Amino acid sequence: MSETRLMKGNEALAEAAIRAGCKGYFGYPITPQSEVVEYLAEEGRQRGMVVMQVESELAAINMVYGAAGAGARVMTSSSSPGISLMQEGLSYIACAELPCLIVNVNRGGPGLGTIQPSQGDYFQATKGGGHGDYHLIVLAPASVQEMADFVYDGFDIADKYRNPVMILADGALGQMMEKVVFKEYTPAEHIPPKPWATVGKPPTRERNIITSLFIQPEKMETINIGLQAKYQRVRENEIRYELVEADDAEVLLVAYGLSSRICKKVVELARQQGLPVGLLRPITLYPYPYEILQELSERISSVLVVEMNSGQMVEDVRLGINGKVPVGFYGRMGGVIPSAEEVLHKVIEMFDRVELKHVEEEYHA
Amino acid sequence: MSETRLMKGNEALAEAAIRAGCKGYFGYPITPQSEVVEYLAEEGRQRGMVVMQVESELAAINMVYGAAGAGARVMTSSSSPGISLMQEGLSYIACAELPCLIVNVNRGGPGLGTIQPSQGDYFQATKGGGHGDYHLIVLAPASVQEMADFVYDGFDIADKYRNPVMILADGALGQMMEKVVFKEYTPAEHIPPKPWATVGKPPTRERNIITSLFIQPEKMETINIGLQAKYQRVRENEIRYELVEADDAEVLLVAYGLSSRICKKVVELARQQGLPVGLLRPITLYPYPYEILQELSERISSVLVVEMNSGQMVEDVRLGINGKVPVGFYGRMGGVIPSAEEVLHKVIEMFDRVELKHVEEEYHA
Amino acid sequence: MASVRGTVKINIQTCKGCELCVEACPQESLKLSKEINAIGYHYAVLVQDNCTGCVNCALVCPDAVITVYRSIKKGGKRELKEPIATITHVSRDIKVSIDTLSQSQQSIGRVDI
Amino acid sequence: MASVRGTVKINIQTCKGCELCVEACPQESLKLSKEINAIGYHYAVLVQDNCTGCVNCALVCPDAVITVYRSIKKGGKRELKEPIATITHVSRDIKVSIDTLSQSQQSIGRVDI
Amino acid sequence: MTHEILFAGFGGQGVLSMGQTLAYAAMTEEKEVSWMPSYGPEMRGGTANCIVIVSNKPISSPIISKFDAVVALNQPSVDKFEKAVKPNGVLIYDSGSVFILPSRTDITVVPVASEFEALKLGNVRVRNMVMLGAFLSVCQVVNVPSVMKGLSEVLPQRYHHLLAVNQQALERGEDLIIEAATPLV
Amino acid sequence: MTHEILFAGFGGQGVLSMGQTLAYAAMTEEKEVSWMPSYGPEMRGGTANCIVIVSNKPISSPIISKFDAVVALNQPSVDKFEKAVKPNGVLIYDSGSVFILPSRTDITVVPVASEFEALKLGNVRVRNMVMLGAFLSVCQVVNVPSVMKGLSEVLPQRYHHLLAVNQQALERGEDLIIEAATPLV
Amino acid sequence: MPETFPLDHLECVWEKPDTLTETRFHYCPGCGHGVVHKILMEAVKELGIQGDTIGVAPVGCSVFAYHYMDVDMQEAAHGRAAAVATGIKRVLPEKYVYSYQGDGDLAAIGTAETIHAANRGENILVIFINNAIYGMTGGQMAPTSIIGMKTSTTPEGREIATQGFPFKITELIAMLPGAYYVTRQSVHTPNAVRSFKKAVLKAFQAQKEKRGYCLIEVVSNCPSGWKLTPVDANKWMEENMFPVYPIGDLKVEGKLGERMFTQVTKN
Amino acid sequence: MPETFPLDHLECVWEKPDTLTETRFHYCPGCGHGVVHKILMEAVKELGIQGDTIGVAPVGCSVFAYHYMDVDMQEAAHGRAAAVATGIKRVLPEKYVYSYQGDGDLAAIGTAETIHAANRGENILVIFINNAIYGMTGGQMAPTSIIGMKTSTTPEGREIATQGFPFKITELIAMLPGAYYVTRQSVHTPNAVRSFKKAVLKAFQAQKEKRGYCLIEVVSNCPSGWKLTPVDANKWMEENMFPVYPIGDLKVEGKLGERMFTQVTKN
Ligand SMILES: Cc1ncc(C[n+]2csc(CCOP(=O)(O)OP(=O)(O)O)c2C)c(N)n1
Ligand SMILES: Cc1ncc(C[n+]2csc(CCOP(=O)(O)OP(=O)(O)O)c2C)c(N)n1
Ligand code: SF4
Ligand code: SF4
Ligand code: SF4
Ligand code: SF4
Ligand code: SF4
Ligand code: SF4
Ligand SMILES: [Mg+2]
Ligand SMILES: [Mg+2]
Repeated sequence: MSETRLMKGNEALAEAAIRAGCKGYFGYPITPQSEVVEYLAEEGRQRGMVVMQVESELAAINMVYGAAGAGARVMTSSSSPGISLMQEGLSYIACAELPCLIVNVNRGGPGLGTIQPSQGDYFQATKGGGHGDYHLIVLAPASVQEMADFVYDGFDIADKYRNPVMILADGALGQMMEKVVFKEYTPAEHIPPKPWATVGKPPTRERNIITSLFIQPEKMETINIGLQAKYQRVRENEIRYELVEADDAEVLLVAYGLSSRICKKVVELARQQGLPVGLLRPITLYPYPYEILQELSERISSVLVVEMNSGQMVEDVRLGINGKVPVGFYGRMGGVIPSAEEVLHKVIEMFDRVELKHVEEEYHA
Repeated sequence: MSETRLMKGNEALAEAAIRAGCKGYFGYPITPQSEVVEYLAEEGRQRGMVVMQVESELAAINMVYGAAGAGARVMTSSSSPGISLMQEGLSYIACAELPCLIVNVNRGGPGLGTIQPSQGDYFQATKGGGHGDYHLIVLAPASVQEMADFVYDGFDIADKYRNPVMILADGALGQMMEKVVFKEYTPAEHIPPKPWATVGKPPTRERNIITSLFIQPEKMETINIGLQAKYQRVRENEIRYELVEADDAEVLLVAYGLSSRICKKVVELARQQGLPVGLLRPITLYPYPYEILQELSERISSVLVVEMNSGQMVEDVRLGINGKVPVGFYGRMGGVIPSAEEVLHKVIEMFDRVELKHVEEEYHA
Repeated sequence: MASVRGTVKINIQTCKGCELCVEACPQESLKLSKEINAIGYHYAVLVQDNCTGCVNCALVCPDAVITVYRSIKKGGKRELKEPIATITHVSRDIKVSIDTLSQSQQSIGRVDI
Repeated sequence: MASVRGTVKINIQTCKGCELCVEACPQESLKLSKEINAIGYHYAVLVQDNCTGCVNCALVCPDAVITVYRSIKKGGKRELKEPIATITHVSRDIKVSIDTLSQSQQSIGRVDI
Repeated sequence: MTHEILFAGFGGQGVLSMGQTLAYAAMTEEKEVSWMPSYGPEMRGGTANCIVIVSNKPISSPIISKFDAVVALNQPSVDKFEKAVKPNGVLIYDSGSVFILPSRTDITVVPVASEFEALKLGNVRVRNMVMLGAFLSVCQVVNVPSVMKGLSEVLPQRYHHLLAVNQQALERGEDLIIEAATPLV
Repeated sequence: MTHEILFAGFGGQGVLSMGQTLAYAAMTEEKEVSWMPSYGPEMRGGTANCIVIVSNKPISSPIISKFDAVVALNQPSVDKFEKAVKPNGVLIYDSGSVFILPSRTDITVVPVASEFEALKLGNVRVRNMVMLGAFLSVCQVVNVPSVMKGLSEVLPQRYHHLLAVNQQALERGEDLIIEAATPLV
Repeated sequence: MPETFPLDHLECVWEKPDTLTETRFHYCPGCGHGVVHKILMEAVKELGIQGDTIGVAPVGCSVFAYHYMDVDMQEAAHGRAAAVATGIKRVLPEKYVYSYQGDGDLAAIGTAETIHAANRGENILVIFINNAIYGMTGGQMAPTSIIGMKTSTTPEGREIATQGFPFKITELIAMLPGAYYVTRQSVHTPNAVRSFKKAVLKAFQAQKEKRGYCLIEVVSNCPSGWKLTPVDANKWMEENMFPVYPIGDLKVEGKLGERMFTQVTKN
Repeated sequence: MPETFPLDHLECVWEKPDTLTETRFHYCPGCGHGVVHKILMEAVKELGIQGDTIGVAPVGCSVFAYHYMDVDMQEAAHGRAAAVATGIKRVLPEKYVYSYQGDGDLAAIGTAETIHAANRGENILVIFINNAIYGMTGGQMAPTSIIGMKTSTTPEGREIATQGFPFKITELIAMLPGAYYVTRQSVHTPNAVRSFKKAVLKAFQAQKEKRGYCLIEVVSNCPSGWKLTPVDANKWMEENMFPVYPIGDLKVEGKLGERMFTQVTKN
């Protein structure tokens, strides 16, 4: 089945969902990800999926809850404002430990904002935009190929930990076309049995209950301890990142998703100029690769975080670096994409400074 | 008008809202804050307020948007799941720069959870549970008196910066009774003119528009730069915290809200045993008092953060301390309140350790 | 004794004394006890042996604590048996005042969420 | 020339050539131009001088680009004037093919949000 | 001086308002005070309790786990909170509802027939005031006149005709302790 | 070798599919490729553009601001993107729509009467293919047969009867450059 | 006590169905939720569909329905039960799926999900307990509270001018073509209970036949919220709620009943 | 061109009202949004209430309504216009407040806010543009899309079995006692436009008299979404949409009209 195709990120993601054995999609149109529901409305339905365009994102996420609780591989997708509407539902899903896939094709906010690509929802995705102590597992693709690949991985991880997984992309990754190869994947080999699912109780077992309500605080704390233990396992096993020319780097760029693509270009350009610049690209945003940052902080002399927001992941980088070397930030907001040249400029500045002690945060003005 | 009364935190907050000239309340019942709408339904209505129990939190926050945009001092209140439902609306309000007051009487999550007090919504409140780069200004009361006082302050700050302010309390602060003195406060002296409000356009001015939509990324970035500049002003002017016996402290406790009350007790108990323990109580959670932490980090030998969650504010403390001294964490989750004794135990352990280098995070098991 | 065609068994430990069965019984066979049970309620008891096994009380009982029996009909005809209803725990006056009742109600009930 | 009781002024720079006014005009006074305007549309023009000033075209025009005039009625009676409608920019055939039209439509329109 | 007290019993026995009354009384005497109810899951057999702290300096934590005095109106409360009394503290309980008696010897244990006495006063609902009277007689946290002031705050206007019987109950509670104390002399 | 190209024009002129066709063609030739559209605010007079990168090694950023070649179908695109052409790069534009001519001298500027030629071919819609043909003739990024393969991917099945005229347009575009080049010799 | 009955002479004509668990209801004395639970589960038992039924509990007093109903169940977020039920039903179309919701849950915060599920003709059963109040959170006004009704958020009684009208969502739903069977019942008398049970059986039958959306509203009491004894509460309900929420079928087999015409005429 | 008209002989009988700004509409050629904007603002001008009117724009193609309508305006989140309008109206009860919403905004994501505003009898005017499609996001199915209609999410045409029925929310709202005036209009012919304008005037008059909630549905076109020329779109609309969404008053002065009975009977 593996074949190369040229597709938009949104379409590749949708195609991968069908191939990953996704049984149900529930969503509501929103730019720049409407291609997901449109592709599935045609292809998915023809290939046996339940594909519903429903009355709102609120309804969609709660249908995901119901269908995931009934043991099906299911997903939804949206973009920033729509994801905000799902926050209550996500907190419920996380607490009830239901595996499912949520896709956020991030656009520029806050508010109605713009439809251009952004990374302004990093905090919401990684720290928990909903209430209470929970975590999504967050995968950040940086290519159309990964838009597809992370669907399989996302579903598998979701099932492994019974936890919602979010693919945090952005408008550009959704809209751009690249080559994509769909790998061999037999859903039946990957989807584990779900004895906890509510599929109708046979006389041979107790009834199954999907709930997030534990009225006694002691019980609720036990539930939370269980969740935290799970997150600990996730932190131990699922951290992923990519290093580019980091071995001899003096200045380390840290960026994910689209901005990591731009930073790769920056590394190329800088190396052409003989500047030892490297890149750390976190692939999982939760769990975050703090350790590698700690490790690298022994070797590098400074860090520049590049984001398409006002500085969100930079906090995680600072937590990882823990004061060892200065951490600078360069960001563009509201749907503007930083160019490799402007980042390079910033990097050169860093090399130029005699004292690299403290690089201030800076917003493009 | 100043008089001493014994009241529940929720009631004191509601009474203060009336006195602060709050013109409209829009809310939906939820434990443990329903007393707010109940008190206002009786007292507020009698004293001329618009008090609406509406169909949902979603409707409520958007009514707040409309009414705030029309120039009125308005508020809503809810508890964790209800606040999650407001995330889209909050992002809109923040971007449209509408002053208003949001009260979260935090309960144990995630999901439906429990109704017991919690601080599990710290991230949501301070990092932005909604999409995009925005910030609420977050005040954390620790007494019934502050539940009242922060209403005036909250409204004033909201008006000053045209920014939504959140009071982040917890179930215990909402339910407990303490003495409260209502200060002299003449709303007319505090509420600034709002020439930007949509109150009907006289021929003498251009029409006013309340919006968060700026379709061109360059324009949207300009809006964001404006917001960030405002947040910078907020960080410069509005940081508040309280220090308790911090001068000679070796171990510094950091806690806010109810857990800071418990930590005050811990300081008392520790001092009785001759242990030099102090407390930093952040009052504004956004903007966060990083500087004082940096300052203190020169003097103290370690920090213990105490929260009623799995460790959220501890990240901000680490960012403030920036690796200078070890930062430990003690938390209880899901509505369980840590006792002074168990925290003290933890503190004693810290003194006992010869090496204070690294205190690991620990959840009560 | 009158012809008994039915009887009820009431789980007096879980009865909440709501009195709805008392209201529903066409035979006035049921009353509330003077005593309270472990969960604080004056429970329902059978106070007459005229129960017809009509099931009304069981249908309206919100706590499903009433089981209803009828004489076994053999050959298409009900076989009438000796009375079998037992009036337990009822010594004096049976009806309790609403005042006390509503007080005891407070000890169980809705969960706030 | 027939008695002219009205006329229209069309802002041809902002007309989007939707043709709804053409449809709405009972007098068949309007047609689309062969030429396109700066925003890419074949705009509406008055092609006959029989306009009655009935306002129909203006009412249905989605872009509010039509202004309608009528002869001033003096002393309760309409004073009929010389024709004043000018047919501009129309050289050949006036009707354009839908194919071209729908293409040009793509250059303006909805905003995605 | 700080007094840390817990009132506990079934919902409907008036434990929350007993605590509130004390809190109001203390406030009247210009003391610092906090009242913290257990709120929520009333389903669990309907137990309720509240913590009252009275002090002449600002109160740190309103939530504590050791108490100078525990006032318990039912068996589960005695079972649960006996161990929460500080050494040399006081445990007062309703003798009519408690059969498994407290066993600690390092605290003062005071049984009070509050329900019985309230019934004698013609209204079982004032049992909490009998209890409160007894408590005050043992612990002297506030004066009875302050309590009466507090009561008129706690009681909704429509119940103010009940103030008299409540006062009687309070005084009866105080007296009970004196009576009980007498034979010990 | 990496080719970084921008196609720009009005919405409806087929700029996005021109880029897509090239991308498909490159893929057919087993090159690395990315196609990044400007999406969204079509209201702004309806300008549209897309960036196509073709390379024989993995492509880092799909979003770049300097191009080896810019293909512009209208005046605003020339105005906006002339400065985005790298030194020694190429700017190809539709001569029928552009009146204010590009002024840079450090780049190769190629006017192509694509609309005119397309009209001659009987279908104004193939103007993008004329342009693409001309572009390929100048820049040799891929071969025309690959482009035809690409086209059959891009065009929905129901338009496959138009493949022939598209091929003609492509070839016409290529020829135009040769013709144009001749007098220069 | 069991010993006192010589049970061998008798046949049991009603007992608690074993589709209810042993757990004691947490509901207040006399609360209609218990009766509805009991009958619903009796129907499930009679139809033999316990193993094929999935229930959805709301947020409201019946939030713990899954403690009592011995079928697979999901607890939905406040107002989202219809969406959750839809999610389940769409991936398990052969199972019986029902939601159980209060008036706050269904007719306030859940309005959109409720109406759209009905409009789509989702093949589910919705049990709607209308007690005209928010029982769980302590007696606040519900969208269905009647005019003049005192609640903790309408201390002076609900008034039309500011709080609007009692919301008759059941009438609206009956209007939707996706709704197949819509009825309003009560459970305060033995006959009412019998009628309610028939309605449940009918609705499950319809679901089996894939007829579409079924809604059973139960006009119910809330003795605690209304501050009345259970007996008085039922009386108050008959006198005050039934005129606003008349009992009976609104739509049967996809056809609107007489009642709906009267409704429309009265309006 | 101005010079070509000897204007002094003529009186102007229709011109663009100055309550519209100079900004050119961004709508596609032939789109009904423009007509509705124009007439709405004409009414505001005629009533002389420009200085007392506050509008609420939705998320949908008309998201930029505030670029064109020269009154104070707020841009609401998708579906929340009725809530935003309520917030405004409650604190400024003497002002005229209207919301302007598409079918996705009003009848999908905004269902609950819409219905509850109507049920409360909020004294506002809601203009509801029903073009049976999501114009703004590129032509996906709307709740009001008709059976068989092809959209980008119903490539085979909307089918009842999985996507449900066209949602006639206007009929539902007419049923609510809080709704005072509910009408369905169109703007595709001169007479339709005249009738629509009367409806707007009537609704503002009702708001002045504090009569409660008014809803004007406009069955409208979306040439781009439907992939038809404007002229053909209007034809398609008459032929296919009017049978499902018949034009006319549903409720006038708080009384349901004939039409509603027919609706109910047909159902
Ligand atoms: C998002 C959210 N908002 C509010 C609540 C609080 N809440 C719990 S139940 C309830 C209303 C219950 O009323 P109803 O649905 O009528 O059920 P009843 O208790 O009357 O049976 C509310 C408002 C919540 N849990 N979640
Ligand atoms: C929360 C949220 N969900 C989805 C969207 C994307 N969105 C914008 S407009 C729209 C639908 C527009 O359709 P309609 O209301 O019918 O208006 P029309 O464009 O047809 O006039 C959608 C789904 C959004 N902006 N916000
Ligand atoms: S079965 Fe009938 S007669 Fe017997 S007790 Fe019950 S209601 Fe009365
Ligand atoms: S109806 Fe049931 S719970 Fe109520 S009194 Fe009778 S037996 Fe007890
Ligand atoms: S209706 Fe208006 S926009 Fe359309 S063609 Fe006529 S003048 Fe032009
Ligand atoms: S005013 Fe009437 S007659 Fe004149 S052009 Fe317009 S529609 Fe035709
Ligand atoms: S509060 Fe009302 S609805 Fe809830 S259990 Fe009690 S009586 Fe029933
Ligand atoms: S997409 Fe449709 S509704 Fe939107 S402007 Fe174009 S024609 Fe109008
Ligand atoms: Mg209810
Ligand atoms: Mg629409």
